[in-house]
Parts: sequence; C-alpha cells; structure tokens
Amino acid sequence: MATPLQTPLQTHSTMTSEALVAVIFLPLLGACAAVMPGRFPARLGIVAGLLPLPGLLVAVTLAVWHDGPAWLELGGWAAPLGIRLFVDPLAVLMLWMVAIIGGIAAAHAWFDFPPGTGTGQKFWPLWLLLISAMNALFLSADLFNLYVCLELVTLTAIPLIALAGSKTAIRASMRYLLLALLASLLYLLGVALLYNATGTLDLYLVSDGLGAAPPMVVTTALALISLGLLLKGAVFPLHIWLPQAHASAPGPVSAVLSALVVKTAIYLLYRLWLWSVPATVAAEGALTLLAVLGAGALLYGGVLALLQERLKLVIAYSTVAQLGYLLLILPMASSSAWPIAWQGGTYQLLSHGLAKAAMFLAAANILHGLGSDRLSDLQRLDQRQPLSLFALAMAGVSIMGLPPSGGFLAKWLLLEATWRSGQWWLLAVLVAGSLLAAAYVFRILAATLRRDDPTEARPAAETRSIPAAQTACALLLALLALAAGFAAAPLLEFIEAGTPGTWSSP
Amino acid sequence: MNPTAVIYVLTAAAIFGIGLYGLLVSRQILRQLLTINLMGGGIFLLLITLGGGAEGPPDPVPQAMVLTGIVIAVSATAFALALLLRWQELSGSSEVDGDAVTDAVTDALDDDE
Amino acid sequence: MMDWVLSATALVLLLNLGVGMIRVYRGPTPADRMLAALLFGTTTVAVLLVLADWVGLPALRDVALLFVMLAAIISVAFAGLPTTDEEER
Amino acid sequence: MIGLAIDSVLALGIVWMALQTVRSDSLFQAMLMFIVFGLLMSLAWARLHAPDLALAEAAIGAGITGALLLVTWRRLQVHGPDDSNGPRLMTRWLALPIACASALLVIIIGWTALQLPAVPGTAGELTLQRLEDIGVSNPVTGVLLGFRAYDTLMEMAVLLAAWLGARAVATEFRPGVLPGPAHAEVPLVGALLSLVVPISILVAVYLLQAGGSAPGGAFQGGAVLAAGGVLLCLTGRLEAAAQASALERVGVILGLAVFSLTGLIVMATGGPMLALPGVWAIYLVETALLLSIALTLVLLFAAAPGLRRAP
Repeated sequence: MATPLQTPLQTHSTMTSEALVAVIFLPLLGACAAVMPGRFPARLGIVAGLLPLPGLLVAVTLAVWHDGPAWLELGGWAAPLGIRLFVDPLAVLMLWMVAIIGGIAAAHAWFDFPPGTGTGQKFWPLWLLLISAMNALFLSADLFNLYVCLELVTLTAIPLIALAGSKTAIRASMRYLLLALLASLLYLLGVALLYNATGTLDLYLVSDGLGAAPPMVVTTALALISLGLLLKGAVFPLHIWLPQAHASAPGPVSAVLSALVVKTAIYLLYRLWLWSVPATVAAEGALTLLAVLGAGALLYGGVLALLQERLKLVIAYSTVAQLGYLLLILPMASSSAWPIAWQGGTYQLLSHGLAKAAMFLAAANILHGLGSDRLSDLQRLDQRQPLSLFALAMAGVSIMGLPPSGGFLAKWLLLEATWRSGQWWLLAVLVAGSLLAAAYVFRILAATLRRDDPTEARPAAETRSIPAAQTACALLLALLALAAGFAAAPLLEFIEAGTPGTWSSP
Repeated sequence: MNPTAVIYVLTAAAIFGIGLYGLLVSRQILRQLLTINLMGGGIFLLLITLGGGAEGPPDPVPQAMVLTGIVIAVSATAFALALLLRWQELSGSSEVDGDAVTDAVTDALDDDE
Repeated sequence: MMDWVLSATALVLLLNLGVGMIRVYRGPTPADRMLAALLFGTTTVAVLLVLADWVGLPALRDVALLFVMLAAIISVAFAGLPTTDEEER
Repeated sequence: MIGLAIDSVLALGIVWMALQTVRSDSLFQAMLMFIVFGLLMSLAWARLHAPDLALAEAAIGAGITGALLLVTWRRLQVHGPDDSNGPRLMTRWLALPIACASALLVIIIGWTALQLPAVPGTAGELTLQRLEDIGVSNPVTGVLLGFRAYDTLMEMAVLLAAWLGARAVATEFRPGVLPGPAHAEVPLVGALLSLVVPISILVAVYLLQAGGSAPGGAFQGGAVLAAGGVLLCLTGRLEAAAQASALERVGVILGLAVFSLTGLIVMATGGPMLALPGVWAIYLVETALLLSIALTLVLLFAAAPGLRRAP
C-alpha cells in the first residue's frame, strides 16, 4: 500500500514556476482574446494559447526530471491557508497529453471552425478555456479548487458537444450536464465532510488528519467523492451518458473528450486513493471494488462496442472499455509488482489517449467525406480514404495492444504485474478485454475492406474531399500512438520515478 | 454540538436527500434543475453549520466556498436553461424522454441521426 | 428581557411567513400568490431587522435593505408574467 | 428556548419548501416554492451569522436564479407545447426504491456530520490569524481575494464559460423572448425604474466598498447591479441583440482578464503569482469583477448574445 506523500520538495527555480503558471494562463488569456470580434484576436488567442505549451512543458519536464516534484504556492500563502500547485511525473505526463492532443485536435478543428467567423466564434473561446481548465485541474493540489476546475471542464466540454447541433447531440449534452452536475455535488459533499474532519482542503495534507478522524466520516466522505468521480469518469455502470455524448460531438471535440476529459476524473481518483489516503486508512476492499468496476467496464464496454452499427459509437464504447484498465491496477498497490503495474496503468493512460484521439479524428474525416459513419457504408474505404483508414488501423493496433504500439507495451506491463502479484482474476479480465478489443477493431477493418454488394454502396458522388491537413492530424496522432512503443525506456523511467508511495521525506 | 447546529445539520441532510430524490425521479428538466440547486443548498448549509455558524461567525473558508459555490450554481443553471430551450426547440418537449436506465439500453442500439 | 422580546417577535414574524407560504402554495389565483410574495418581502425584511439585534450582527440591516430593493424587482417580474391558466392551477 | 423554536420553524419551512419544489404538480408552483426556499435560506444564513451569504443568497440564489427560472418557464410556454403539468415522475416503480435510498443517504450524512469532532488549527483559523497580511478586515473577502484568490479567478472563468455556452447553444436570435414590451406600459413603471435603477447602482457600489471591512463584495454588488439590468430587460428598456457588441465582449472578459493580468504582472516583477499588492489592487480587481459579473448575469438572463437599447 502506498505510503502518504511526505512533505514535498521546495519550489524550483522561478523559471519553472513561471512556466507552470503560463501553462494555465496562456490558454485562459487566449480564450479572452478569442471572445473579441474579428479574425485577428481569435487567431492570436489560439496561437498564443496553444503553441507555446510544448516549449513550456520541456522546461517543466527537465526540472521535474532533475529535481523531482515541486510545489508552487499561489499568492505566496503556504498550504493549509492558500492553494498550491503540485507537479510530479504523472502531472507532467497529463500536461503533455493536453498539449499534444489538444494542439493537434485544434489544428484539425481550424478547418471546420474557422477562427473569428460563424461557429468559430463560438468554438474557440470554449476550446481554449477547456484546455486551460484541464491544465489547471492536473496541477491543482486543493480539493475545493479541483471542484471549481471540474465544473469549468464540464461547462466548457458540454457546449462544445452541443455545437454539433443535432438532436442527438443536444439530448446527449443535456443528460451529460445533469449527471455531471450531480457528480460535482457528490464530490463537493465529500469535500465538505473532509474539510471538517481534517481542517484542510489540501489534497496532500488531508492524509495527516484522516487517521485521526472518525472512520465513519472518512468512509462516507471518500465514498461520496469516489462516487462523484466515477460518474464523471463514466466508469461502468455509471457510463450511461458517455457513448452518445462522445459519438455525437464534433470530431476534434470527441477526440479531446475521450482522450482527456474523462481522464480528469480517473486522474483525481488516482490522486485521492494513491496520494491522499494514508495506508492506515485505505481499505484493500475499496481498491478491489474499484478494480471490479474496471473489469465490468472492460467487458461490458467491449461487448457493446461489438454491437454498434456506427463507427463513432464503436469508438465511444471502446472508451468505456479502455477506461477499465486504468482502475484494474489499483488492487496491486500493496504488492511488490506495484511499480510495474503503475507503469502499465500510466502508459495505458498515455497510449489510449493518443490512439483514441487518432481514431476519433479519422472517424470525423470519414464521416465528413462519406456523409455517413455506418459500418455498412464504409466499404472500399481503402480506395476512397486510404490515409484515414491507415490512421484508423494504426490506432486500432494500439487499442488492441499489438506490438510494436504503445498499447502493446501498456498491456504487456499490466500482464506482467498481474502475473507477478498473483491476481489471477485480473489476468483473466485483461486477456478477455484484449480479445474483445481485437474483435471490435477487426470488425471495423473488415467493414472498410469489404467490396461486394454494389447495390448497397453509396454513389461515389457523395464522397467529399477532406483537407490534407485534417488527414495529417489523424495520421500524426496515430503515428505517435504507435511510436509510444519505441524508445519507451526513458519515458518509463520517468513514470517510475513518480510511482506513488516511493518518495521519502527530503 | 449545540442543539441549533443539530437542527441545521439535519435540515441540510434532508434537503440534499429530497433534492437527490427529485433529480432521480423527475421527468421535467426544469424541475431537475431545481432539485440540483436544492442539493447544492443542502451542501452549503452543511458547510456553514459545521463551520460553527450556530455559535458565532462561521469559519471564513467554508463561507468563501459557499459564495463561490452559489456563483457556480447560477452559472451552471443559466447554461442548463439555455440548453433546455434549445432542446425544446428541436424536440418540441421540455422533458427527458423515457427514463435513464432504459434509455441507456436503447441508446446502445440506437442511431437517430 | 430585551432578548426575549426580540426572539419572540422573530418567532411571530416567522410564523407569519409560514402562513404566507400556505397562501403561495394553495393559490389559487395569481393575485393570491402575488400578494403573498409581497407579504414575504416585507416580513422577511422585518425578520432580518429583528435578527440583526437578536443575533448581534448589524450587517443584517444591509441584507434587509437589499431585500427591499429586490422585492420591487420581483413584483415587476411577476407582473411581467402573463396570466395564463397555467398559473391558476 | 424561543431561539430553538425559531430555528425549528425556519428549518421546517426550508424542508417543506424543498419538498414542495419536488412534489407540487404544477411546475410553475414548484418554481415559486424554490424561490421561497431561497428566501428562507437567506434567513438561515442570517441566523447562522453569515451575512455575506445572506446577501449573496438573496441577490443571486433567490433573485437572479428566480428571475432566470421564471423567464425560461415563460419562454418554454411561448415556444412549445405546454407539458409543465404532465406526469411528474419518470417511472413510478422506481420512485419508491429511490426514495428509500435517498432517505438512507440522509441518515448517513446526518449521522456522519453529527459525529464530526471539532478539529483545531483549521485553514479558517489560520485565515483569521493572518488576516492582517491581506489588508482587509472582512475575513470572507480576505479568503476570496487573498488566500484563495485562485478559486475566485477560476470561478470567473466558470461564469464566462456559462455565457459562452449559452451563446453557443442559442440557435437563432428570437426577438420577443423577453416579456414586457408586449404589455401596455403601466404608468408607474417609468417612475419605478427611475428610482430603482439608480438605487441598484448605488447599492452595488456601496456593497463593493463595504466588502473590505463588512459583509459585501464584488459578487453581491455585481448581482445587485445585475438585478437593475434585469429590471430594464423586464420592462422592455433593453432588448436582445443578435450579436454582442465589442464593448459587451470587453465587459464579459474584463474581470478575468484584469485579475489574471494583475497576477501575472505581480509575478513578473518578482512577487508570487496572484498576490495582490495592497488594498488598492484588491479594489481594482473587485471593480472589474463586479462589472463582469453584472453584465454576464444580465446577458444570461436575456439568453441572448448581446443587448441593445429598445427603440
């Protein structure tokens, strides 16, 4: 079991802290600029809000790599009094995902939502605000501030879904909104109890007070917070809002929703159970229960993905399934295989994000080009949109977990961890999940390569051409998902350095 | 805990529960929004009462949390109402169709685009 | 003694509010609800003024002031709503 | 003893209103009950020694939210079939188990909360000790613009997101969605407006100014100012416009932009991020916040991208 994080390291050089602040505030100010009328402010906001992020993250990554995790006290007020930002390898990884996936999806969106005009005026401020909100969420170390960030993510993500404008999209947005608000309230109620039990809102200081608080209070508070997060993270059986919402959103929005937005809740579950809750309090049973839900998601999502008739719905149900892996690692937190399990889980977070974003962008191109994303309409795709098909297939390789993709590495590590820790039921679930993934990915590929049935085929006239750059965006993400399988050693080392429970007091 | 605090803690829990019940059983979206606001009110009341509001000025941190929470609640409600208007425009109804559980099953096989 | 008088007054005013609530609840005409709502505004102001002394927070008089202003706005909001049979149920 | 009676009556009133909000058959009645619920909550805040919250609840919770609900209900009536008196329950057979589960949750929450011991050295106690460092004497303002200023900043982003979201889903601009101009103008309205609108500005400025040392602040002030704007919409003095003017856009982002830029400038000059250098900076930021809050709330009420003077 993870030991609580001890007093953290001091803040690094001012340059690092400025980079951390900029990661949150550049997109935020970019959103403000994009609100203003005209093309120039919008373009300025997008470019200045998104383009510098990788550069800033290089600085942050190097600092964390060399000196370990760091705090930044906002306003200069120390922790129980003020709010602080916390950056460690996990947070750095999430920030990179936001920068890369958010950036590439933004490039894809540039064509469908031209900045400064028409729908672009509605789209870009929300998009930039969403990027800023996710960065803020991954860095925040304060339970109440995280509530505000969660609400900001929700209230920017849902209008972006609704921008699709279809009846299905609006209906899905409405349901997502109601359930997300319920989830936030459950979370907030838990936080209210935790504050009164421990006297602090700091994610990493609550652990000190939890040991002394009445067990009933701790159990109720943790249960409420976890329930809220499970609902936000669309973990089986609370996933009911996800498939339609993700499938009906505009392409780049679907990509970011599946790759990043649902992960925010899983990320907070990790933070809560692996960092905040001290080993003396965390019940093995709770972590096992979470893993059982993960197993349920993996199997149920996999089966339903197999039953879908529309490409985007297959991909959306695949998200429900793939999120399951992230919870499966939790019961291994006390075993000797934990570092491997942690590497596997985190790598899954990364590779699924890249692959799923690639799939959604490719699906958006296909939908746009063919006017339909029904599997029965996809035949001869290799002639009509070979590059989109290629992106879809490469991302599918990673989702299935075939070598040499990032997904393969993640699943391999997970298998090794379950093998070593002797959690045989997890092993069985992992294998079943991979088989299901292979089945639904092959089903898509089979549908695209089919060339019989000329009567059913849509006339070629309906095929519209896609800007080459949009195809390139999907390809780039798919290549990254594949490349995550190569040269993974330094990345894995970096992840391992951040394994929860491995830091000792400075 | 003094009796006043006990009264308000129980009130807070009751409002939260009533709101939750209302949210889960209502089919009118507008009413569901009312119930979400009720639940929020319950949490706020709990925060302030536990923060010592019954005896004297309550803990300022929960007060700030509640103030922030009230503004977030009105923001979320306002957006939800705008979305509801749009939903009614498209569907001609201001209700959720069917219930959440059976919907999830039909959605699995449904594509009404 | 003073404290007792204040708290008793607050209680009576609150019970007044309760009676008003019944009228808002039962209706039956919009005018009933409207008048009850106005009564609400006035009584709430009175309760706040009494509470200001009883609880010992002069700032509550500011709240009372705010209520007076909002009551005017709420009346207009109500008046702006057309009387459909909807409300008369 | 009488004190307890007051608390009990207030608590019962609150619970009853909540129950009626959920249970009453007519949706309109449910909304009225919810508004009364907000008024009673405001009294509860007064009773619980939290005048800041009483102000906010009255202005935002009951006032603005109430007006928003009523006007949306009205729009739903105008633009669609009336189903506000249709069946209230989603599925009858689920209602009982859900009621039981909710009741169980109430018991658990109540029981848990009553078990909570007083914890020494909370963040709130620290706040009171260190309040002098901020330079304001109202602890709530100290937390909102000092120790936890970051929350307030993110909350402004949430308010902005709500406006952006409402703008994104509002399909087409529909004139006449605001009630008011359709009715014959009552002679008293003009007089009322010329009285209430200036007063709302005055009260807003007063609340902002008082926020440093007494209950009040940007949020309450902004809501009061917004109430004045809502009144102008209701009486047809302001109309929905299809586009937000440049000035309106500046107004909406003003709070967030001024707040962030002040924080960034302080940081660039060697200070910590989001430490406001002195009371003047707090008032500067608060003024920007107030204007943004008021404008955003009025725009949300109008459910329109922008506003313009009625001809």
